[in-house]
Amino acid sequence: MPVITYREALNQALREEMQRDDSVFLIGEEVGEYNGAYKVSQGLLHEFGEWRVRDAPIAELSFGGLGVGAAMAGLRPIVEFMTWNFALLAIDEVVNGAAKMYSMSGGQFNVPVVFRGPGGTALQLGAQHSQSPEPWYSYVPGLKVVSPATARDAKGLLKSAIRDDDPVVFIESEIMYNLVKDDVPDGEYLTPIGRADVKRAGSDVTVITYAKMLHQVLAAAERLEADDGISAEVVDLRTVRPIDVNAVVASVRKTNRAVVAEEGWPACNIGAQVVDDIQREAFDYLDAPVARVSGLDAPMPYARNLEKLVVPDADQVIAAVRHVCGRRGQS
Amino acid sequence: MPVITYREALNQALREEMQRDDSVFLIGEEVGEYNGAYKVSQGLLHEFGEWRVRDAPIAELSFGGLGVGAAMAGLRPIVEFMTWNFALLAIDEVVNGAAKMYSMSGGQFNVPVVFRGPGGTALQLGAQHSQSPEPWYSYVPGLKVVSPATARDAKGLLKSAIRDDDPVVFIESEIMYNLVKDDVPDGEYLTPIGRADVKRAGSDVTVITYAKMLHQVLAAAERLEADDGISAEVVDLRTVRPIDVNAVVASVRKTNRAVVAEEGWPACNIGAQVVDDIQREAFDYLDAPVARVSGLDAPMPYARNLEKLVVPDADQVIAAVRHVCGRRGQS
Amino acid sequence: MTDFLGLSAEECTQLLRQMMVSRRFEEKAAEAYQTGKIGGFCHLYTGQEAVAVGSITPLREDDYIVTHYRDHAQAIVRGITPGAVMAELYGRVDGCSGGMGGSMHMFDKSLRFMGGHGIVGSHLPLAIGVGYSIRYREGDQAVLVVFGDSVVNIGAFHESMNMAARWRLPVIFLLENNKYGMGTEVSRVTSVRDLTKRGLAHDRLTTVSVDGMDVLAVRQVMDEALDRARTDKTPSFIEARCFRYMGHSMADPAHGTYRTKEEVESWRADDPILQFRARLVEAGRLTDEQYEDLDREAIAEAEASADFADASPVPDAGAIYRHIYSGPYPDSMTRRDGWREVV
Amino acid sequence: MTDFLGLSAEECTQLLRQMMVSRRFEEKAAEAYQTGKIGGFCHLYTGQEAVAVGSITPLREDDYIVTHYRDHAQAIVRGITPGAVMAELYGRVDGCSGGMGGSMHMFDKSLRFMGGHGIVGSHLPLAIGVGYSIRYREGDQAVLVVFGDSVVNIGAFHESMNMAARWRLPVIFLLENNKYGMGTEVSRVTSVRDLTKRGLAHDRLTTVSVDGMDVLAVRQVMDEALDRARTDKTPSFIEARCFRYMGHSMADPAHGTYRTKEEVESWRADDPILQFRARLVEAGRLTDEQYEDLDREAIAEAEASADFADASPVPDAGAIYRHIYSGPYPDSMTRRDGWREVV
Ligand SMILES: Cc1ncc(C[n+]2csc(CCOP(=O)(O)OP(=O)(O)O)c2C)c(N)n1
Ligand SMILES: Cc1ncc(C[n+]2csc(CCOP(=O)(O)OP(=O)(O)O)c2C)c(N)n1
Ligand SMILES: [Mg+2]
Ligand SMILES: [Mg+2]
Repeated sequence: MPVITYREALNQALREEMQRDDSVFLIGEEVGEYNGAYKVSQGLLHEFGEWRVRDAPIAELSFGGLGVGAAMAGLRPIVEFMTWNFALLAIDEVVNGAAKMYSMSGGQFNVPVVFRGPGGTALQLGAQHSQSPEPWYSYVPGLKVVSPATARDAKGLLKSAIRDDDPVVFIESEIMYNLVKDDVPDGEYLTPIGRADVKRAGSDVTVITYAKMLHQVLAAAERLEADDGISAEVVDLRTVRPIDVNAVVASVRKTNRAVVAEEGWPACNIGAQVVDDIQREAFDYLDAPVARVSGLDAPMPYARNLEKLVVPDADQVIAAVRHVCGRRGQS
Repeated sequence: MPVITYREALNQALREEMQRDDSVFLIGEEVGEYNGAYKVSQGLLHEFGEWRVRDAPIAELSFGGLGVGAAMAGLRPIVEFMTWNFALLAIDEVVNGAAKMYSMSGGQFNVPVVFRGPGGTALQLGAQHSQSPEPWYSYVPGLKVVSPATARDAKGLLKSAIRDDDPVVFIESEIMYNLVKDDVPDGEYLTPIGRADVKRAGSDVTVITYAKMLHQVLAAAERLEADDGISAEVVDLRTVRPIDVNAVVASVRKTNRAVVAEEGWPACNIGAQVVDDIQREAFDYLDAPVARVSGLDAPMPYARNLEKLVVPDADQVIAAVRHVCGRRGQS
Repeated sequence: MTDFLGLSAEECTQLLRQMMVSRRFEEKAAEAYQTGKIGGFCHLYTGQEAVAVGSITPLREDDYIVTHYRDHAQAIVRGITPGAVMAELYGRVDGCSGGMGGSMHMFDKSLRFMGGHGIVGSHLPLAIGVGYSIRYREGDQAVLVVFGDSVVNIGAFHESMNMAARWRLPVIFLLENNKYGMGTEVSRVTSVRDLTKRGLAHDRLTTVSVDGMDVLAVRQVMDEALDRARTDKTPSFIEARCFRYMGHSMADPAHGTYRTKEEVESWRADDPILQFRARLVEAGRLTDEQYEDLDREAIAEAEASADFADASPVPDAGAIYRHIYSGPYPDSMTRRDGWREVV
Repeated sequence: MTDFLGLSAEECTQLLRQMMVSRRFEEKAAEAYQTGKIGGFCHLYTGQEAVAVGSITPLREDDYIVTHYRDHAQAIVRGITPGAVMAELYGRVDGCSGGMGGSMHMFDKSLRFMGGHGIVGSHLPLAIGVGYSIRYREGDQAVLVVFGDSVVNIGAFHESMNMAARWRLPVIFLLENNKYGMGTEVSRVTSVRDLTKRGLAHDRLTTVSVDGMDVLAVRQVMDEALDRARTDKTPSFIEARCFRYMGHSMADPAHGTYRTKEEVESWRADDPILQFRARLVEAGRLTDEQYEDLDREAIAEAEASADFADASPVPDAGAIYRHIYSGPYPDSMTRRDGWREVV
């Protein structure tokens, strides 16, 4: 299997789906002539022309809404937000528009649109450019929220998102575009939305995570095995709405201990929801409270030394796992 | 003590604070000549004139941002959103502007702005006009999020919000404006932001809630006492960011059982965070998993019979309490 | 316009009839609201009928409409039956949105009636999306997007017009300038007296103002706009000067707070229905008896719509989750609040 | 403008000097970026110096500035020391935002320099808020708000101008039209060729276009705009036609992808510093030696700023929570992720 980058995986998914279905088009800032601010759409304008790869003005609200309207008219738009930070300007069209249209119209207008772009922190981009948007969208019925951590999942999930008949919020990562590289099957494949994936099997504790944080968690798991002899099972959610509760619960029922790790702020986030799901469905299996690792509850500072403290890494995962494994079982 | 409505309590708070401090002003749609879409600002234009009570064009993003800019320049703006549904258009100014300015400027520009208006469901307003915005804002460091349930708290908290040196998201309710009436102390008082209030003492189970749902919870508590002999302690959060974790945990450590009830959608919401806080800080005290009551995971249907099913009420609180009280203790 | 834009007497009667049906429908809706059959917000169109009829009747079947929450008349003129509109207001399964939308959210996919939207200005981006899809497929349809005067101050208006003009999207921006956005007279919050000046911010956008009380005048500018949309693919911005007779919604009085009784009455003197009736009578195209017959029919249609609505069942509980996702609803989600049976 | 707007030779030299300091500062910043001293995004101002110097020098001390992320030169011209700006870029405590903001978020409250904002268009609403506060207190200050060409297509631009014009807010909207928003030539996404036409959408707004490579021309239109702001309380919209020599940010090449080397060079031929230098020399107001001295000083200042930044410590961990809320940070929040010690 060829090893490709996360960026290249997304680019392949876009290209393949645009070749397969001529109702698929891409709109966003710099997606065409510039080949994408982060080059995810490299070569697509050249291949598909300007109506299918459209450079938009800086007007997130309205080109976001354009995607919803075009989807109502039967196309399959992919709206690229240069980053999800700017998508806050468009959230009304996502939440009050895309997410509600199908229900509000009594089942007449489903909205097969994909909103995509990088989220989370990159490197010293400061407060306005470093935030994880997942919880905002995961709260909202009508949306699906996907955030893959590997090139393989990125490709398979983006293809699924494009074929999905409902609005999908698809959150990538500036950092992963280049740094994440892994095996991607030859030829066509789809990865199902709504399914978690056990990225590492283990027996002592379940660590639930997604997106960029997966790589910190996997590193932590290796160190825990080596240093502490703790065997951590790593569940990559991949989709954060709907959460694959069954997969999470099955793992926790086996290991009896859990840690949830994510990059975003700590309150009302994905981890809080996972904790709720676990304690509701696996309460009697838990030997310790579920621990959470997250970014600190702070706007992102610019200074590199502070940013390093705010963004969670393998060290905190290790501390949290040690903590939950340090407790004696209750039963 | 005079009994007044929730609306009147807010009106008093606005008037008193505007009289006390001439840097306080109100801006929003219909707040002046029309005396407020829901008459919360009744009489204020007449008393304070147009620079202090400003009718805005329909441009939530920019009059929301105007509030932030005016606060940076030393005023104390109160931005009224006719409803929080429309505030999604302005969320960028709230999140990327108000919430981050103080930190991003290294402590130079704090932003004493209040964003206020009704949230949640009213009666058959349909999908785009019936949603609970609390989780979106509660995720965000830099904000405080307040949502009072009684006239007394509404007045005392709004006054505190106006005097607060940081941005406060203040969420009221169309339904409560008229229907909620209670004793309000004569003369001036402030209710602290960030403190929960035990609205009913009890010993068997803690029900944590806030805003309109409090009244359903109190009704449920009465019925549970009468029908089941279950004594429910009701904790009204009042502030949902920061959550008064100490008060919640203290109550749960006493009752050993907990239910969290709120009106909004079920995922990544306030209740999920409360569950996380409880299980982290009172795990060994819990005799049963924490149960949650919420609105259903659906855009709000217009049809009255369906709306009634989607919005949670006392019946579900009762079912949830019976469920958590039905379990034998573990310890 | 003494030649009635080349329309036959029959066609003119149809225009009149549509205005009359809309009027009687709204009267019936007001009544049903008072008796509690209709809930929520309910924004009536009374007084503005010439705008809906003049702008929607010249559309082809394959053209599109996207509109705001004041949408009953537009739905009916487009061809949704009054019964289906009333049933929607009643929250019943035979409503054009299955009872899920309500007053502000009328939809009919088969008629390319793309809603009924409740967030001011938010449907203009949807409309350019539809316009984009037309150019994408190299069609010659047009999109009519209808909105009120308050929209000229919101960002989406500016952003959407920019894209429509830049990419030559066949979108007709129809501003129903009824002078007020809720209780706010438009000039109190707007930096231009003449709203058409907003069109000057864009090249390739044709802007025109028209008497919105005159159904033929509206129709004429629409014909021209449709021609530009189909041929040049350029957008148009039409201001129709009109007036709503009733309050903003059922909660708002017709006059007394932000506008005077005299102002309402002065507009009523130009009533679009009476005005057009007089013109048709004068031209010998309509008799008083015919008018009375039409009115009886319109009343009967409104009554029948209410009867139809009344007879229609409320949606079953399963409707709550039925159309949130195209696939099955993930059960892990519904397990999160399992205290009531709806699935 | 042979009379140099009545400015003395000394004052003219100051203008030149400020442009030169800005230029040398950006060169130093680019170098420090290459060596990894500066992180994140870094948007240089090289080529646009006449705009910052022409627009900011005529401000009074009690006027306000709100700007976008391309803000180094504006900060320096306003009076933030190059050292404090460079220390901010280095993420150090002596940075003008304490190292918390970075390149895009320069602030100085004492100089009424209200940031440095990173979301395109989002600072225009802030600026009208500041303008509102001035009218509120019946002051005669003005607000200068600076933004790029991409902003003419975003909603906040339209909404903010509407309110500024409607309420007569003393706001000067300064558009730095450097022809490109990132890799997009403005006309590719804009429905008007002449961006000043956007001003036609508002009454009571004075719109003017100026050569942004000519510091005196910019200063002159600013003087007029300031006069209107102070006297009539009316807003102005100024388009300064200019060019950035460098890529959009450090990641973007100066030319080759979306613009040609020739285009960059043709603008460099009009360089604001060389142009003004030549004029001063021609008028006998400056000698070549003086210019060389100024340049040596500018280089020295840039070097010193880097030394200053280098010597400044990084913020302590406590800075993370120190200025999120004015009061103490609620400990219930920090308990939620207690795996590292920062409080
Ligand atoms: C973004 C947004 N802000 C506020 C509202 C509340 N609101 C509903 S209708 C309306 C006035 C609209 O007036 P106009 O556009 O002139 O239309 P008309 O009602 O006159 O037909 C307002 C402010 C809303 N629905 N959406
Ligand atoms: C709302 C928003 N969308 C997109 C971006 C990404 N972005 C940063 S700068 C920029 C281009 C801005 O160009 P212009 O306004 O012309 O200013 P210039 O960089 O030329 O000074 C873009 C698209 C952003 N910061 N904010
Ligand atoms: Mg109106
Ligand atoms: Mg530019």
